[in-house]
Amino acid sequence: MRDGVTFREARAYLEGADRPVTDKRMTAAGAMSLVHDGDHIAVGGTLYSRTPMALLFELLRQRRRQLTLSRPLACYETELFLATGGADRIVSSWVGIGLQWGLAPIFRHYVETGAAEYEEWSHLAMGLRYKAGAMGVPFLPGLSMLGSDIARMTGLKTVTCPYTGERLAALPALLPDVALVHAHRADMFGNAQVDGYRHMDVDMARAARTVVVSAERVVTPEEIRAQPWATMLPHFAVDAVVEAPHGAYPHECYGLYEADVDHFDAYVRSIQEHGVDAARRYVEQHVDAHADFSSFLDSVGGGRLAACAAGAERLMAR
Amino acid sequence: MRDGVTFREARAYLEGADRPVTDKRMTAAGAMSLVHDGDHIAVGGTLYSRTPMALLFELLRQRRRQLTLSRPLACYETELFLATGGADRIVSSWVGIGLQWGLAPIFRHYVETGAAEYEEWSHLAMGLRYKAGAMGVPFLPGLSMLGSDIARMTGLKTVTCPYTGERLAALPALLPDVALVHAHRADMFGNAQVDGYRHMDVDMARAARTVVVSAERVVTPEEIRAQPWATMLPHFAVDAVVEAPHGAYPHECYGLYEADVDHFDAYVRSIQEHGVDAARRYVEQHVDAHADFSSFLDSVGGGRLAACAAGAERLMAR
Amino acid sequence: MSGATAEEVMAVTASRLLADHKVVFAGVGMPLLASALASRRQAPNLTIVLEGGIIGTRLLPGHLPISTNEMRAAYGAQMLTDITDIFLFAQRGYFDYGFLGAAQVDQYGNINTSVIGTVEHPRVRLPGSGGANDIISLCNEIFIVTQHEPRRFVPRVDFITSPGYLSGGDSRERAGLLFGRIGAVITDLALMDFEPGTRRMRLRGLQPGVTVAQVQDQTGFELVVADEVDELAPPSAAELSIYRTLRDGPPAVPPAAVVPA
Amino acid sequence: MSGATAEEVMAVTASRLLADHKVVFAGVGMPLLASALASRRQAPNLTIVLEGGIIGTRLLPGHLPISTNEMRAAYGAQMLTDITDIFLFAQRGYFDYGFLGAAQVDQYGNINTSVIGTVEHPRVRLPGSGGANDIISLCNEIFIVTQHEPRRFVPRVDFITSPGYLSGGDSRERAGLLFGRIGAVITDLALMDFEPGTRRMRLRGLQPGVTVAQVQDQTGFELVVADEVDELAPPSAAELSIYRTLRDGPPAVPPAAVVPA
Repeated sequence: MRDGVTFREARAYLEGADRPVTDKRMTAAGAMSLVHDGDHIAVGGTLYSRTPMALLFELLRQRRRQLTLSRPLACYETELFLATGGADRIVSSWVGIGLQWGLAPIFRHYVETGAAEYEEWSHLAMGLRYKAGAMGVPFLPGLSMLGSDIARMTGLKTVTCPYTGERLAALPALLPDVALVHAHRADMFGNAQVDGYRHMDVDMARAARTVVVSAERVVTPEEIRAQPWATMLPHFAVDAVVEAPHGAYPHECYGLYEADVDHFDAYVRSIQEHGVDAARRYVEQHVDAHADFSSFLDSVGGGRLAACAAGAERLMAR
Repeated sequence: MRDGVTFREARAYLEGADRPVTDKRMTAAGAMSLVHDGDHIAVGGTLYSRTPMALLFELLRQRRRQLTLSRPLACYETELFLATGGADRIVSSWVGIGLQWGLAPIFRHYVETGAAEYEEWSHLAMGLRYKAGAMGVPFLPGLSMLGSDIARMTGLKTVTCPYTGERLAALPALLPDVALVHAHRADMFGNAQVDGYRHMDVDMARAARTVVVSAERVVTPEEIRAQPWATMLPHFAVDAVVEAPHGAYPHECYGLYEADVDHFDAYVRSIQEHGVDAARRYVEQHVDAHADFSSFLDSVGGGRLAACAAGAERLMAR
Repeated sequence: MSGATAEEVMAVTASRLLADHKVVFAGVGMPLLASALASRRQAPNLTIVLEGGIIGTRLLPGHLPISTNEMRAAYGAQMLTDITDIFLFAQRGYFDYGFLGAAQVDQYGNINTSVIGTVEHPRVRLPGSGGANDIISLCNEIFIVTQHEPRRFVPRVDFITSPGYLSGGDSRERAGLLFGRIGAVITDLALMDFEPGTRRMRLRGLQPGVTVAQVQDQTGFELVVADEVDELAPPSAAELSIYRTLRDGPPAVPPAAVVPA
Repeated sequence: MSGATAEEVMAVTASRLLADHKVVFAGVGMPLLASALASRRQAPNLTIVLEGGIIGTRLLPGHLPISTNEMRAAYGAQMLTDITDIFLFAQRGYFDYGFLGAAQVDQYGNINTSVIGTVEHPRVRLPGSGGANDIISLCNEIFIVTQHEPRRFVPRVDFITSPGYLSGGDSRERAGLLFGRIGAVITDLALMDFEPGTRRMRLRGLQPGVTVAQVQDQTGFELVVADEVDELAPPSAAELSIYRTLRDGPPAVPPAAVVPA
């Protein structure tokens, strides 16, 4: 694996950082100016669930270069970054589009030709790596990865339990420069609430140096305090808040809207036919052609968004 | 520290255990027959919050002997076990009644005379010990306890990070025989939901061999499925479900009732005057004199319970 | 055989391995479908767990999830937590079964979902482990379901993404994998397990009408053949009808009609 | 001095050390009261965190919690999580201040809340660490507030429950305590910090009307005395009125009246 900051450097940074209780609302454009070329970006959600798409589209629009993207399971957004030179390194346990779409051809092209690096860990290993970072320790012990070639390729080390003498996998802390997370609600200070499953968002955010939360709704602090048990991240772990209704589209946001599978279908068909050019065309058409994400959503049309919302409603009715 | 089962034995036990989806409702008396003399009992909640008092009173009634009690912060219930010979070993970070009551005289008597053992860990150490057990690993690394005399007394060992070379505290898995947890709601299968703070209940239950949940209300499986994100323990981690309204009294249950401070006041006054005898008398009067916990609650009277509920209501209104 | 496709034969055979009152950690696709079928047949109290932090899912027939991390996968769940937490349940020992597919499997049950060729010069870069490495390392008993083709059943996988018995014998334990055993490999042709001691893949059962020779012919390594090789029962009409309803939604015609008399 | 009790003087002095837009991990009792006072004075954006999994609590004046793990402590909180999680936030470095009381503290800032006498033959078995060991090990800057008595200020604590600078110099770092520094000790007589290098307790400020000799007389070891020892400002009427309202609830009489002209 490639070395980033050590856990002590990460801790030292946080110790020195301000924890202002101030209005952190920004435009996506403003928030993404916190990202620098070459940064390691942890992308919240997983596969096509609660991906911070409004933030990622803005990163693409601003053409950040040579980013490392880490994610539990990576979807087509990753191909858009590879195809436009936005990312040259992926740290994940799985990169594809989704079961029914087979392999991800753009991802394959970049990794098979060596143009991009794919550092593969197991799913739990990704989780424990973020968790070690979030816990402020340099590693956590685990019992998977052992004996596999992913252990060999990543340079996984082992640790011996000082009490029982067992040898365990030592998962090294993963400490992103920036974590991008999409939430259901957040207040202006950054207190963020999520409904349903949390994926690895909590740990990746607490492991990161800088955290940007996009939210379906920016709510009053009182609304947050009305159900404090639903708060996933406290304000002092969040640097910027971006209001982004349908901010995960075309991916899902639990309880609010299902993924727009037709949207990736079209993407996959086009890249199967035209390869990397089609991925670049997707970015031109759906990102560059729009001033912001809401303009992209307008081009998608209210009908599509309503259909995704209706699908979610059907699944929430028990 | 005294050795219990190893994490491999704990895993082997769970592998071999059944995970029946059946009606697990029992009386407190039936559920507490799952506890054996000499067992290590992890007591849910902390200090005077969400203590599984209905279950503990039944344990006292059944006069289990020589138990080890572990808890994040232990309250007067611990003294009742010491005074009646129910427990001779406490594993915790703090044992008292509560700030305004000063030291716990019965606890002092038993520990100072060597009649009982108090194994003291830091609060986080207790949390990481339960968490290691819950995670199925023999230890977790941490950065407290180091340099202290509690590290020396517990025989804490350190572990060196194989990546950074730092030496960290290694908190050994704590694997209780039985965990007793009080929840707001559970269905007959054992799916348990808690509102508000969760203390260390999740980890201590998942670290334990046998788990008994008492619940304010036994609800339908459909009520659990209506808000699955509130589920703290799944049915396969729970062995018995005991319906126990006001089951944490005189301690609090978040959102439902505050602690009845007058009740411990009376207890503390009596032990300050009469020592161990008063603690035994408390057990005779409030435990042995009653067939079950609801009969104890009747003796307390609806007025007291209503006052505790009113206090909670005032605090929930924001 | 009762108009069943290879996929349906596999799913039905696999589903029969799941006992009632157990917990299965199922991968998306065939493993999830087979688990759902079992829960509607012999294992009504089977708890299905999915890596997306989902415990006790029901599924809406005809609206099956494409991923284990989406709303359709969470339909009717008893508990929603996070991804890491689900794998920690597995590591603790709560999950009786781990149920996986495989792009490439070898005679020791090692699975490759990472790369065809070498990592340095990949011919095909596959998506990667996802949860497979963890499921096979941490669940109590593992079932692998895949189509029976020589290109999938290789002597040695190009890359061990998810460790089976590694190089056989006690090499899995020696690698520090303290838990889990590979219980069975289910295909459209056969049911296999692993020979005690050598840990080599062993033929135990044949799908209806399939011969030992046919199975060996479709396997890229020499199979151990058990002394007794049973013929597996064909999918019943009821099994097929439930399976197809799960996959496609309620049939327009009565279920019986989809199976030839 | 403005009718303030020793407790009030301590609390007010301590509260002034807390800056705005910071996060304080407060123990129950005096540390929580002082933090609440600061949040109603110079630090309206101070975030108060309590070990019961409580972030951003408000407090209901006159209904202060007796423990950090109860509903009154959670009043108006922004986030409720669990105990272990709160300490993991501390371990990560989010908490600017850790705020503790102490039964016994020594010249290196080590705290004993475990045992008077020896563990083998305790004269008094105290409750134990609670979160104190973790707070002093993991928060960024530590404040210790306690009454100034010789029996509390000892050369060497009987038992190090919560490590300050251990035996001084770099012994804290050498013990593997990578983080945190003991910023100040606040009493009813004085304000102290720790001398760079030796890490011995150093007198920095005196409560109004108190002399260096009086402080030394109430300290069981030789204090380092800073070149400049300031006189601390007495509690203001406003500070006392807020403090008393927090502790006792809204006064029956106007706040001003509780302070002599």
